[in-house]
Amino acid sequence: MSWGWLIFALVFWAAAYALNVRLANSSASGTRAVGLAVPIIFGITILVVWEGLVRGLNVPLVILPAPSAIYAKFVTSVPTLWEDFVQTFIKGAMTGYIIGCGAAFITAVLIDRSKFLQAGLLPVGNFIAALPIVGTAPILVMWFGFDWESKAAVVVVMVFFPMLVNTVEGLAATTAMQRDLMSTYHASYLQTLTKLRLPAAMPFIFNGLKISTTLALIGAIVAEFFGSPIKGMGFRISTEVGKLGLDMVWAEIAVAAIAGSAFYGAVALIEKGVTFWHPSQRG
Amino acid sequence: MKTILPILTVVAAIVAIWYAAAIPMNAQWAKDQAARADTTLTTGELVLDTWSQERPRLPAPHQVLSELWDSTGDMALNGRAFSKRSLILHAWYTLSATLLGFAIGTGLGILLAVGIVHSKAMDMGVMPWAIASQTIPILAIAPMIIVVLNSMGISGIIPKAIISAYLSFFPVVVGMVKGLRSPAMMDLDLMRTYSASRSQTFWKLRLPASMPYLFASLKVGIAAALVGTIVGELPTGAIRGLGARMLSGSYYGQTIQIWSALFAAAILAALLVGIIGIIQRRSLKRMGMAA
Amino acid sequence: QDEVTLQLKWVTQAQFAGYYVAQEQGFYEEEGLDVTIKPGGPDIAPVQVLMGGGADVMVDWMPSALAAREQGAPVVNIAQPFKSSGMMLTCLKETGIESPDDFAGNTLGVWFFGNEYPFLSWMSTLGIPTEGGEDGVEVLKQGFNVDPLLQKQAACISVMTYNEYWQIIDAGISEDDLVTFKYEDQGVATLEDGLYVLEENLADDAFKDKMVRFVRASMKGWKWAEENPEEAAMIVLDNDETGAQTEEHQVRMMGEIAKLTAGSDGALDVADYDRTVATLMAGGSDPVITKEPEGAYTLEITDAALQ
Amino acid sequence: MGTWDVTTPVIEAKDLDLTFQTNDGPVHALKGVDLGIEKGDFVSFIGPSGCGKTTFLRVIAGLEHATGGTVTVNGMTPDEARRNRAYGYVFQAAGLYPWRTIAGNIRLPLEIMGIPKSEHADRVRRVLELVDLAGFEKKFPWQLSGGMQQRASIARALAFDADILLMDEPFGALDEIVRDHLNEQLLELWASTQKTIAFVTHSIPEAVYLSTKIVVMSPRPGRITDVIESPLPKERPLDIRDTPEFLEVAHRVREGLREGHSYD
Amino acid sequence: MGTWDVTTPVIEAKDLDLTFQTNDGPVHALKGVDLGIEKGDFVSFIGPSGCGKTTFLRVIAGLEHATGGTVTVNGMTPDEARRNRAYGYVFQAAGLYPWRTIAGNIRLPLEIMGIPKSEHADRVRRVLELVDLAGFEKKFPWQLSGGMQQRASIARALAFDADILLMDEPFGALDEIVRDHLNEQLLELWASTQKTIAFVTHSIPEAVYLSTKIVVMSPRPGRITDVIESPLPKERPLDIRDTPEFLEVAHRVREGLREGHSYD
Ligand SMILES: Nc1ncnc2c1ncn2[C@@H]1O[C@H](COP(=O)(O)OP(=O)(O)OP(=O)(O)O)[C@@H](O)[C@H]1O
Ligand SMILES: Nc1ncnc2c1ncn2[C@@H]1O[C@H](COP(=O)(O)OP(=O)(O)OP(=O)(O)O)[C@@H](O)[C@H]1O
Ligand SMILES: Cc1ncc(C[n+]2csc(CCO)c2C)c(N)n1
Ligand SMILES: [Mg+2]
Ligand SMILES: [Mg+2]
Repeated sequence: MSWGWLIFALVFWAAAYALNVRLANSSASGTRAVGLAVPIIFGITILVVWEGLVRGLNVPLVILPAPSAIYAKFVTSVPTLWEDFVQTFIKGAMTGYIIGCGAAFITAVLIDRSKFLQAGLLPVGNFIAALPIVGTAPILVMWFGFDWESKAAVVVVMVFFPMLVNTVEGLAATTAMQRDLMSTYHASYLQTLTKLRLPAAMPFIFNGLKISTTLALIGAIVAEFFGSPIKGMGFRISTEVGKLGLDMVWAEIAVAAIAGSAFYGAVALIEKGVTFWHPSQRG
Repeated sequence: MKTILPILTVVAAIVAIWYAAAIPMNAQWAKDQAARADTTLTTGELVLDTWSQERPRLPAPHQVLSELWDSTGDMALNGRAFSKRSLILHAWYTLSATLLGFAIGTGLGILLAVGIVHSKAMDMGVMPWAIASQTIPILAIAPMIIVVLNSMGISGIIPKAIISAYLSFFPVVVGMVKGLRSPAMMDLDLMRTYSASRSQTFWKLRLPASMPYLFASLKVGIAAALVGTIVGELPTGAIRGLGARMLSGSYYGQTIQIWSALFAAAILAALLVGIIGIIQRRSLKRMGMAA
Repeated sequence: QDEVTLQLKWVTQAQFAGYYVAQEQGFYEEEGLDVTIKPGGPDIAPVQVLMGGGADVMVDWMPSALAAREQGAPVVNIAQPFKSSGMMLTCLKETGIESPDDFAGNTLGVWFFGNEYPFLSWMSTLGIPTEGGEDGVEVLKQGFNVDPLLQKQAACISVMTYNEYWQIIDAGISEDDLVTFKYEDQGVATLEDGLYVLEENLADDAFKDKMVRFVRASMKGWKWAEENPEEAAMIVLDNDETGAQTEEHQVRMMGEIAKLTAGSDGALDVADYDRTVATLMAGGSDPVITKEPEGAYTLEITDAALQ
Repeated sequence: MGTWDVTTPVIEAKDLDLTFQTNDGPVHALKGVDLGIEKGDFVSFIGPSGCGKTTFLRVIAGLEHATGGTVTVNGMTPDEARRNRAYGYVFQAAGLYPWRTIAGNIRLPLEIMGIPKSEHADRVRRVLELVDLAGFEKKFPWQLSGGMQQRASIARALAFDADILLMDEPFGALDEIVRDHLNEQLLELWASTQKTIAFVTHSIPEAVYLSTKIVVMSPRPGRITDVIESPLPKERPLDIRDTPEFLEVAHRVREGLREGHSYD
Repeated sequence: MGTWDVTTPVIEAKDLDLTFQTNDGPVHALKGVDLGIEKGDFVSFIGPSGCGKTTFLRVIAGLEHATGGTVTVNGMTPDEARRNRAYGYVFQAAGLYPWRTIAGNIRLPLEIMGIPKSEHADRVRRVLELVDLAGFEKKFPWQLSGGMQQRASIARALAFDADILLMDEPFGALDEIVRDHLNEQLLELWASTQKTIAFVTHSIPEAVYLSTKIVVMSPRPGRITDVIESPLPKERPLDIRDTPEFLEVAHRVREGLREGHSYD
């Protein structure tokens, strides 16, 4: 054990924490620069503390590599990481996300029209949501083959329910007066949908879309544990764990975290544009 | 009655589609087997065969149900409800870890949401990392979590519950942040005219206003917690719980066993979500929010 | 009583019958040991558990143990209850594959997670690239079961003599419909289930003594299991907490396992070791291990145990 | 109690009852309401808060369904009339959609009723000028004062030319001057288009100034206590409010109202 | 422009400016507003819709922050005053919490201000009687008519005894009779408690009847065009509204208002 590293990590953490609190409460806290700086400082803090702990406690590489080791691996493996990223994120996760969220949205709109279908399908939707990926993935791999199609199918199953629940809830989120107004115009079902219920549902729909971004990535990666071609983030992770290449494992995890956060951020940005009128965006 | 009929209709439709789908899904195998045995099948034989294979690609509903019954009700009737072969016992293992994980996860999620809504530093600093945390494939780090916890002497239900909490806290955070921010400007202004403290504004305005969001997130959260527990059952040696059953089913190619464990998990989840739905209806009614 | 924790490589099954028998028959207790057996699984790297302090001794295959050693995880083989390899590659006859020369252009299912080394060595010995293409083979990461063969997603898949092979048979494909290549027959067999500990622990005499007693009791268990396969299988079943294993399958597995443990008294045969190392290092441009391992095994424990 | 003549009325209520079921017992909002409104009538409803004015308007609009009696609009049920887009409705609260600008909110009924796109800009401009909100097209509702929001919602109801206007306290949040101005504008519009208008107000002078018929209601359960046919001419300059006829009608309305209250 | 004397005012605004930034350019809501309000004053604000009355009240309450000039309340900044719970505020819209019953909504400030539980029931009963809503304790807001909701929100502001009352068109949605009644009640309350009241209204008679001081505002950017000290005595029976003094003041207010409008 080397105390120097441990104490360094502790001091760094305390200092960064104090800095962040000052920044967030400062007059500049509304600015974009501070909005970026705070999470970055937070992240750097985590990395420094991590490095300090790993070095200070002499944690073996096969248990937890230090960020510096992960970074070194990262820069030397960019081509592999890119290939894996395309396979898992672009082909698997994105396809599944679009199909799954789209299907859930359409289902929500369809069953929204019929109380009967709603009463019948929502409980069944609960059912689908609870199908654990551990069970569905082997079946879907058996049905759709080893390549990314089965990963997309797993993602579809995973994102469907959160999206469905949120959309259904959102479509119900209008006030009586807003609906009455539409009645006085004798607006058709479709008009009420496009001009009132969908705009009013947007905050909820984006809730579902945001939750689904992270589910999609996890789903695509985990599904690869159950059979895959010899590329992909999940394949690499499970293979490298077996080889004790923990630095590569964490490099893949870093890619996942960066891609996932960027994906989430993009959806959140669109949300800001679409639901600018909602109190949660104004306040 | 009013709720049962639609569900029955939908279920009936699904069962019908399911039986129909089983035919093309399993036909190839039936034909191959016939070819290997040098016989040909009539259409009727083919259909019957696709519904009764031992290792079908898609087991027929009655196969799943009978396996489910054999490993639950039937065992219970024989007084073996809690034998190792009984799904009831495994469902119980999973349920207990799920409930603990859900409690930890929602507790943490609500706390985080409260912090994020009240502290700018947390909003800016924590939210991006909470998001990043969810993009880390849990199955990849679950073994490490378990190894680390193990070396700290923690084992049993706790590691599973932690993984389950890890998956369930996020939907709760996202939903609750939105919900706690949902009061209109005027509602907040009213609180400001009373010079209400932050905690008063929280308890009397933000929390009640967030109720619809809370329940929506709880429903997603409990389903996520269940999935988390089952995922967590793999790197703990996959010896107990529905996850272990799915895995061993998968390992030995027992499609029907996977499906029945899957169904057990889904039934469990439907029950849990249903319970939250009941609580939701009750409390929204008490709050005058049910229409 | 001294406590020992054993980390298995895979789930509870007759592959590990010797240890469960030693446990149930009281052989460990006789040696003054209190043994905890931890089942493994698809997501458990035994070396990691060992390094993390979660176990004292593990069951692992030599290729992955040696690879781990080169990665800086100093594990040492202290005993080798399995004499021969049970690994095979089995193909559907209808694909037209008759010998390894026909592999090119086909899709082969392979286990990863540290179990891919024997396959990779074999392919590089044959000079077949594993990146696909005309003269190469397309490699699939095979899941837990034999579905890829049944669903015809792969021409050949990896199987063990004692497990997956019989699942294919049980599924209704007869032995006549299959073409099977044993690694043993191809001259690329590597050592399977051995017992490994951390090198630093071997410096401790008390630990060494514990291991001596552990290996002695375990081998007694193995020999008992070889002689009483049916009872051994039942003991395994009793220890299976998932309740998913079947008697028929475990009894048959025990029978096949007995063939692999036969001929081992627990001591590592250095010739086998050398052959394994040679196979692993023969991997052309991308060998599994790059340099001759040193101190990767010790005969001290078995020497003491078998006195 | 209503006094009416023989021509078929545009809106006709016969022995109307409406009871709400609430968590602590039924609320009788309307009881035995009889009323006929002729084409081209301008009918004001006045009565204490909570007497059922809004409820009655909603029944006419087919937004609420009577638990007894009948209503017809143009000889149809309210629902059918609604389906024919027979009326424009101004709610008691503005109820603008927050995701649309003011102009967007006014365009909403035009889009729904399939009025040609080319006319939209023109109509929006015209009604915004009418309610004195020119220049606020691009603002969002929450950027407007309460009265401005109310005016925007009036503009929204005027943008499509319905034959019947149902207006629930449209000028409640406006000052006297704007109110006078809008009163004049509304009278002008009514006179030139022969619309039928049902108008809820709390202001006695406003009711008398605007109406051909004033309906006085009493509280729970809401009943019609008086229907006053206005003796005032169709041409009404603002200073008609100082004439003895005007003051007499106003007095009668006030007396009718007062009866409905327990105090004073 | 304001006329005031030397004693330190309870509320004092000096050269107040407020500009909103919106998606299409800045909106000048208040410009160069000077005003002093003495303890025990009853000040009415009247002015065209959108002229900045609500904004001014919000600045006093510390809900909005001036972009220029200063305001003090009891010698403190509005924020400090707010922290001392110096005032009760009635919003232009009722703003009841939908998950609380009417009684629950009225209890809300009592709970927050830590008023002993034992007093709650009593206070709720008293203020509900004051606004004539006895019997509606257990109803939820959406089960009440618009005017009833507005009255409930007045009751909520009266339930705790703040020294300053800021009321934004509290009686906008009420009929004349209830309005007269509540006007009397409010005057009585004011006389017996020496509260300071700032009151936004659109009704000229109401403003004149209630106030010791009437502030007339002109629209965008909101300015004070006239401050009228009422010559009426403190005792004000309802029929004071027919006296010449009353009519004269009303006339002056109407003239001031008219100036602020472009038309007529
Ligand atoms: N949040 C806001 N953002 C932008 N502009 C605003 C905002 N709030 C008010 N305004 C503008 O400020 C001006 C004054 O508004 P205010 O609500 O004070 O008017 P008011 O005198 O209370 O009118 P009314 O009698 O109709 O209630 C208006 O032109 C309005 O459009
Ligand atoms: N949805 C509802 N559920 C239960 N009661 C209701 C509902 N809507 C209205 N009421 C009750 O019906 C009665 C009449 O209400 P209505 O809104 O028609 O009054 P109003 O005459 O428009 O009053 P105001 O002038 O205050 O707007 C009231 O006592 C009210 O409490
Ligand atoms: C994902 C996965 N990885 C590896 C193996 C291989 N494996 C580990 S232990 C063992 C002995 C036989 O049961 C075998 C074959 C597998 N089956 N599934
Ligand atoms: Mg009303
Ligand atoms: Mg206002």
